[in-house]
Amino acid sequence: MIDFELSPKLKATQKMLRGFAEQAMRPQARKYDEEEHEKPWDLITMVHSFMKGGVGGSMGGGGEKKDEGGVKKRRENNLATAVTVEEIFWGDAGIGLAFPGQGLGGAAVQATGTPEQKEQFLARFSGEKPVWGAMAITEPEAGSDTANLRTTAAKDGSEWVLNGEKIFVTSGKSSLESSDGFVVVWATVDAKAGRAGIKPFIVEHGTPGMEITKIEDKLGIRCSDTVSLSFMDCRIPEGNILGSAEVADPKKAGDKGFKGVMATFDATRPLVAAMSLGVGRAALDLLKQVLADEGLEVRYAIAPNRMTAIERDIMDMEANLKAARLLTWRAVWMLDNGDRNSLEASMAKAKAGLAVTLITQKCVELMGPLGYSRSLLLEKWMRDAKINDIFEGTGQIQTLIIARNVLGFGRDKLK
Amino acid sequence: MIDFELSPKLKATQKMLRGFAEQAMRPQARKYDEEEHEKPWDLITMVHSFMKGGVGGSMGGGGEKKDEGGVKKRRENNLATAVTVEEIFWGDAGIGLAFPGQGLGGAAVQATGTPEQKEQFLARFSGEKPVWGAMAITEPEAGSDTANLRTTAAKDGSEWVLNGEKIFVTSGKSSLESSDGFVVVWATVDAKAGRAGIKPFIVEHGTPGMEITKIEDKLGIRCSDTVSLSFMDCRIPEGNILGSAEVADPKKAGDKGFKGVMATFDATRPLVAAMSLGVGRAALDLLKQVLADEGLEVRYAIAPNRMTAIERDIMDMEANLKAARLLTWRAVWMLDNGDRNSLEASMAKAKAGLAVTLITQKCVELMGPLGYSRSLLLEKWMRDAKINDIFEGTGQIQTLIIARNVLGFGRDKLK
Amino acid sequence: MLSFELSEEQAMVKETIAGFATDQIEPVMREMDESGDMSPDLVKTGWELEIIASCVPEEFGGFGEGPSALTGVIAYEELARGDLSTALHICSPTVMAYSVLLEGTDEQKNALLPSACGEEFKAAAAALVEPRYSFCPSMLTASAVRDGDEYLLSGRKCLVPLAAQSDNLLVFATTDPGAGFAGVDAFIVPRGTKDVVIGEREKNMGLKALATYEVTLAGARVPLEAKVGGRGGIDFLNLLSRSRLAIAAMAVGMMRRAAEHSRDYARDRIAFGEPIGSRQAIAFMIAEMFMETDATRMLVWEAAWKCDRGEEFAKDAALAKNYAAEKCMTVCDGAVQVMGGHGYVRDNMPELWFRNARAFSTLEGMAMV
Amino acid sequence: MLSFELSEEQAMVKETIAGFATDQIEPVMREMDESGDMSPDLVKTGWELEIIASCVPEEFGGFGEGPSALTGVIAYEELARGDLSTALHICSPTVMAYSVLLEGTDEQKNALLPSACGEEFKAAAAALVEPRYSFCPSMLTASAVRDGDEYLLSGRKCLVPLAAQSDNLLVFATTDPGAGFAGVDAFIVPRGTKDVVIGEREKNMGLKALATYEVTLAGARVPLEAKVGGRGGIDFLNLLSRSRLAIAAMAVGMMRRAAEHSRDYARDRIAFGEPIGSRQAIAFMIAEMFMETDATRMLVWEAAWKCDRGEEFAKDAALAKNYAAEKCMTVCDGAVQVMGGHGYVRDNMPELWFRNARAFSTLEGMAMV
Repeated sequence: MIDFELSPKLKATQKMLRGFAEQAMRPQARKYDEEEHEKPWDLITMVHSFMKGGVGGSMGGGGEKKDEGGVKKRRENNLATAVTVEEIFWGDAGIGLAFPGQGLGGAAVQATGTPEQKEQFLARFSGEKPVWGAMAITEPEAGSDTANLRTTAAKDGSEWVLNGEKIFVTSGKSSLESSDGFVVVWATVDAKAGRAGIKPFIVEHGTPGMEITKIEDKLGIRCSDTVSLSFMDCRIPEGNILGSAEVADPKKAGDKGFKGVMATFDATRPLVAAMSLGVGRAALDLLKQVLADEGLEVRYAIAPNRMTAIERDIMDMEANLKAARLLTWRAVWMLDNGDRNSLEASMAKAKAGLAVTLITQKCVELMGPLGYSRSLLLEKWMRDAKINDIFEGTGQIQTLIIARNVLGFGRDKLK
Repeated sequence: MIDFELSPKLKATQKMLRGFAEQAMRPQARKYDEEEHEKPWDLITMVHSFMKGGVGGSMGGGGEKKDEGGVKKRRENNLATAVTVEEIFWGDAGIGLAFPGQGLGGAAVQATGTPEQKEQFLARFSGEKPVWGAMAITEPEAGSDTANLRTTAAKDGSEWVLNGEKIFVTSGKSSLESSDGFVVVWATVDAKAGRAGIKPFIVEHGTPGMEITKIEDKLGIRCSDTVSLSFMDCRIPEGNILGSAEVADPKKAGDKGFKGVMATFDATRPLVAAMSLGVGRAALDLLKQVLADEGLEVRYAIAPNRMTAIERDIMDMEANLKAARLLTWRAVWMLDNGDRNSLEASMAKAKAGLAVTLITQKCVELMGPLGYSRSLLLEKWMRDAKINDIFEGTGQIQTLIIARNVLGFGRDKLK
Repeated sequence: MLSFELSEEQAMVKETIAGFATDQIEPVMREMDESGDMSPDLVKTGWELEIIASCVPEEFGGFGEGPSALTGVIAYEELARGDLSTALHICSPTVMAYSVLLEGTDEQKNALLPSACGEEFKAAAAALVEPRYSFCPSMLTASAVRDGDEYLLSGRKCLVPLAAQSDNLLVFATTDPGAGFAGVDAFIVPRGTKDVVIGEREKNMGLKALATYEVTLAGARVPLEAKVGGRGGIDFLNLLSRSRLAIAAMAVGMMRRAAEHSRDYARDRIAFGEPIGSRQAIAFMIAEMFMETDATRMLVWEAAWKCDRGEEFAKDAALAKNYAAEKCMTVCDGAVQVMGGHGYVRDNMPELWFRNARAFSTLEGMAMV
Repeated sequence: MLSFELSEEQAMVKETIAGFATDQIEPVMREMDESGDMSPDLVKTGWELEIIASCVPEEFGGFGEGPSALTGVIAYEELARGDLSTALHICSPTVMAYSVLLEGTDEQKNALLPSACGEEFKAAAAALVEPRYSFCPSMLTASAVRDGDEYLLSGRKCLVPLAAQSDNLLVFATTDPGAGFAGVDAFIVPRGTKDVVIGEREKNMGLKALATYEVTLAGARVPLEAKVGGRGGIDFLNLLSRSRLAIAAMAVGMMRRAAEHSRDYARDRIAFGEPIGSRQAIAFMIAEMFMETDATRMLVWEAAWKCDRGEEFAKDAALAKNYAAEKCMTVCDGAVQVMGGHGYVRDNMPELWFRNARAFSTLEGMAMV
C-alpha cells in the first residue's frame, strides 16, 4: 500500500532533531562559516552523545538481510538517515558535514567489505569518542573519471604499498588528525586493467607515508574540512583491501572493485539529495516567514497566472523541493528493501541538487538586499547549496547515469 | 558607429508590409490552416505583383561585391529580407512560406553557383509569373547527417544521373508542379569520399525520373507544401552541377561542395530566425492587446519581484524576443558586409527558434481557454512556431555549431 | 510506514488499463484526432472498466465504498497514456457522479448515481471553465441568484465535455461573489432547461476527438433542489482539488508515453553512424523526461494519498496539477524535438501530444478521482 | 543605418580598459576579495581613465559634451570583466556627477563637478537601495518633507558604496509618496550633516572588496538648495534607467569573462581521455554562455543607443537590466559547474563570480552612464 507517513519513531526523531537544529546549530552557523577550518567541538560532542554512529547513520547498510525465511523484512535505516540528514542540514550544511560518523568511508566498507571487515572497521563509530571516516577517490588529473585513477597499490610481501595524490577528501582531516578514523582509498593494482584494476583500501589514521597536503578554502560548507592527501610508499596490511583477498586479482574479480565504487554511490547519492532538501527547505521557510510576517499569504489554489510573481515563484519552488524529497524517499526506500536503486538514486541526486541550487539563488533574489547581506543566513545557504550539484557526481554525471539506465546504453554507446 | 535605426527605405517597406500582413494575410490565415494543401493564389499573385523575387529576397546574396576600390560598400539586402520576412511571418507563417521566390534552392545557387549559373537559374524569379525554388537535402535515413547522403549522382556522357530519395523538401510541389521552378538536390558523386563527394545539382521542374512521392500533413505551417521526392535514373545536363565542372571531382575540389551546404545555411539561418520573430511578435502583440483592452498596463520599470506573474512573463518574453531580433540583425548585417557569420547565424537561429517556441506556448497558456481555442489564431501560431526550432538545423544542431566555433573543435573532437 | 508499492487491487487496475490503452486506444488515436469522432467501441470497453460503479456504494447501484483518489490517479495515468481525449471522454461523468456522491443529498444520490453505474456509458457534463483569458475557479462570473423557490443561473461556460449528449449538466456558479472558493456551488441542470443554450461543438488546438461545447446560461431557472448538497452546498475546493488530481494524473500518463516514445526513437534512429541517443544533447533530454515523469507522479500520489486520508490537500493538488501542466508541455515538446522534422508531421504521435499537452494549463473540472 | 561597429573612440576606450582589466585588475581580484581592501593603485589607474572628466563640459572642469550611454556601457563591460567590485568602486562617483550634470542647477554643477573631474579619485556616494526584501525604486520609504526653508530627510538606505569616504552623499527620497517614480527626488547631503548616521561597513555575500554602508536618515535637515534640479527636481526614471544600463553592462562583462574561462578550462581539462569540452553536456553549456552574453550585450547596446538619441528608453533599460541579472547568475553558476569541485574552491575565480553575480538583481543606482 502506497504510504507517505513516517513511522512514529521517525517522526519523533525528526521533531527532536528539528529542535536541535534550530536551537543548537542555527545560532552557531555564521560563526563557523566566518571562522573557516574551526571545528564545532561543542556541537560535535553534543550530537555524538545522542547519536552514536553519526548523523549519516550506516549509509548503504541496506539490503543485506533482505529476506528472512522468504518474508520481506521492512527496514528503514536508510530512510531514517535521510530524514535525519535533512533536519540536520536544515540547521546547517557546513556543521552537518562536520559531524562525526562513518561518512563515505564507512559507506564504502558497507558496500564492499566482508562481514569481518565491517566488524573490524565500523565498530569504532559507536564508541565513546567521536570518530570520522573518509573516502579518497578524486585525483588532480581525474574528476569524475573514476575509472582512470593514477594512485597505485602494489603488493609487497604481506603489505600493500600505496603511492599517489588524492583531492577533495571530505572530512579527511577529521578522520586522520582529529580522531582515530580511517580513509578508504581507491587505487589501481593494475593500471592496464582499467576499471578491473581499481580496488578500495583502508588506510588508518597516522599511517606513515600518508600526508595531508592541503586544506581547501571553499565557497560554502566551510565548517567541513576538504583535504588533499599524498601517499608516498604508504604501507598497509594486506587485510586492508576491502572485500577478501581474491578481490585483489583483476582477472578473478573482474571489475568487482569498481562496481564497489558505484554501489557506494548508489547508497550515498540519495543522502546527498537529503542534504540538499535540508538547505533548500531552510531557504524557503525563511522566505515564507518573511512574507507571513507582512501578512502575505500565498494563494496556492488560484489559477497560477492570476498570482503575483513572488507567489508563483514560491509555488514552483515548493513543488520542486517536494518532488525532490519524494524521489529521495523512493530511492532510500528501495535501498531499505535491498532493491537496486542506481537509476532512482541518480534521479534523486540530480533533481535535488539542481532544485536547491536554483531555489536558494531565487530566494536570495526575492529577498533583495536582505538576501545578499551576511546579516542573514540565506546568502550562506545559497553558497552551501551549490555543493550538492557537484560532489559525489555532478548533476551532469547523474543525468548521464539516468540516460544510460533509461536507454540501456553502456559507457561505449553513451560517453 | 553603432546604430539600430533602419534606413528610411526599409522603414517604408516595413510599414507597407505590416499593412499587407494585417489586412490581406491575417483574414485568410485560418482558412489555409484548415484547408491544408490549398494554395493561396490570390495572395500569391498580390505579393508577386509588388515583390518580384519573392519575400525571401536574394537570400545569401551578400558578400560578393564587398569592396569597391578598397571602400567597403554598405549593402542591406539581407537586412531588407530579414525585415520583410519578419513582417510577412507576423501576418502568417504558413502563407509566408507558401509565397513565391527562390527560397532555399536559390540560396544554394547564390552560395555555390558560378556567375553564369546565377544568371541562368535565378532570372526566372523576377519574371511575370510567380516561381518557386526548393532544396532537397534531408533523406529518410539521415536527418541532420548531411555528410552521409545516399542519393547518388553518376556521370554518364554529358549528363548526370540521379538516384535516391529526399524528404522534407519545402515548397517542392510549388517549385516542380505549380511553377517553372527547380530543386537543388544534394547528392554524392563518390560515396567513399564522404563530405568531399557531396555536390549540389539543379533539377528543373518536369524532369523525367523525378517524382513527388508524398505531401506531408503537418502540425503547423500547413499552407506550405513539404514533399518527398524520388529520383530514378533522373538525367540532367552536366552543366547543372552548381559551381564549375571541376567541382565535380572530389580530389580536386575537396569538400568544397559540402562547404556549399554550410554556406547556404549560413545565409539562410538568420532568415529562419527572422521568420521566428514574426510569429513570436504576433503572439505577444495579441496578448498585450488583450491586457490593454482590460486596462492593464505592464509596469516594466518596477522591481521584477513586485510584478504580477503575468507582467513578469511578458517582460521576460519581450526581452527574449528583442534579444533574438538583435542577434538576427547582427547576423544579416555581417552577411551584408560580406563577413563570415557562421557563429552569429547559429546564435540567431538557436535563440530565435527556441525563444518563439516558448513564447507562443506561454502566450497560449496565459490566454487560458481563449488561447487553446481555434477561434483565435494564437493556437495556430504556437503550432507554426515550433518548426523554427527544427528546420534548417534543429536548435541542438545550432548549439553544436556554436560550441564548435567557440571551443575551436572540429567534428572529430566534438561530435 | 513509507511505501511506494501498489496494493494488489491497484496493480490489477493498472495492468488491465495499461493493456487497454496499448492494444486498443493508441492504435486508433491518430484516426480519431483527424476525424474528430470518438470510437464507440473504446467508450464501451472503457465503461466496462466500471470506474464509477467500483466507487459507488451498493445502495446507489455500485459496488464500492466511495472513490479512492490513489486508485483513481493510477487508473487515469494508464488511460491517458493511451490517449487524452479518450481518457477525458470516458472519465467525464465522474465529476457529476463523485460530486453528488461526496456532497449531494440522498435524493440527489438516488436520482443520479444508479444511472451513472449502469451498463451503458451515460454522458454527464460538468461546466466549470469560462471563456476568458483570466479564468480562475475562485472568481467565477457564472452566478446563481436565489429568487423565491428557484435559482437564476447566468453566465457562459466553455470546454464542457459531451454537453450536447448529457441528460444533466453540473453547472458550477457562484452564490456569493467575492467569497472565492467558498462562494461556489454546483447545480444540476436537466437537458432542455429553458434559457440554457448549448453552442456548437468547440474547435480547439488539441483534444480533437473529445466533443466539448460552450454553454450559455441566460437566466435559466432551476429549483432549490438542483443545488448539490442542498442548503449547506458543497466543499468546492475539495471537489476542484480532486479534479486537479485527475487531470494531473492524465498528464503523467502522457509524459510517460512521450518519454518512452522518445527513448525508443533515440535508440533506433541512426545518424552520424550512431543512435542519436548516444549524443548527450538528446540523451539528457530523454533522461529529464523520465526524471520529471517520476517526479510529477510522486507529487500526484502524495496529494492523492492525503486526499484519501481526509487531510487538507488543496495546496498539494494545486502544486501537483500546475507542475504537471508545465512539465507535460516540456516533455511533449521534447518528444517532437527528439524526432526533428519527423516529430512535426502527423504521421507520428508527438505532434498530437504536443497539441494535447498544452490543454493541461487550462483544463479544470473535466474529470475527478 | 544599422551597424554594430564601434566608433574609433569607442574602440580605443574598449582596448585601453580591456588591457587594464586583464593586466592589472584580474591578477589582484582574489586577494582583494579575501582581504576586503580595494587596491589604491587600481583606483588611481582607474581614475586616470577620466571616465567622468571625459563627459563633463569644459566649463565645469572636464573636456566632454555630456555622458554617452553607448560609450559608457562599452567601457563598463570591460571594467567589470576584470572585477565587479573594482568597477563599482571606480564608477561609484558617476551617479552624483551625472545626476548633477544632467539634472542639476548651475550652482550645483559649479559646486560639485570640478572636483569630480579632479586629478584624484574623489568618493561621492549615492544612496538609493533600502534594506527590505520588497524594495522597489518606485516605492521608496525614504522621504523628504519640506519644512520651511529646509527638507527633512528620513529613512534607511543600504548598499551605499564608499559612504564613509564621501564628502557628499546623493540621497534619493520621495517628496510625493504614491506618485511612484515621479515622486522621487535627489538631495545632496554633506558629510557630517546632523542626524545622518553612517553605519558599520556592510558584509555581503560578494562584492567583498567594495566598501558599502548602511545610512540612516533620522530627520536630517538640508537646505532647499540641496535638492538636485531645484524646484523642478529631477527626472528620476531617466537617471535610474541610466544606472540600470551601467549595471547591466557590468553584468555583461562578468558573463563574458566567465564564459571565456569556462571555454578555456573545457578545452584544456582532460577526463575520460578527452577534453571535457568534447562532451555535449559541457559544450552546450558553454555555447549558451557565449550566446547569452552576446544577447544581453545587444539589449544593453540598443537601450543605450536609444538613451543617447534622447528617446524613451526606461522600458528597454529595465528589460536589459533584468535580463542581464538573470543570465549573469546562470552563466556564473555554469562557470562553477563546468569546473566541478575545482569551481567550488577559492583557488579559482568562478566561486567569486558566483557570489558577485547574484548582486545584480539587487543593485540599483550604484553607477551610471
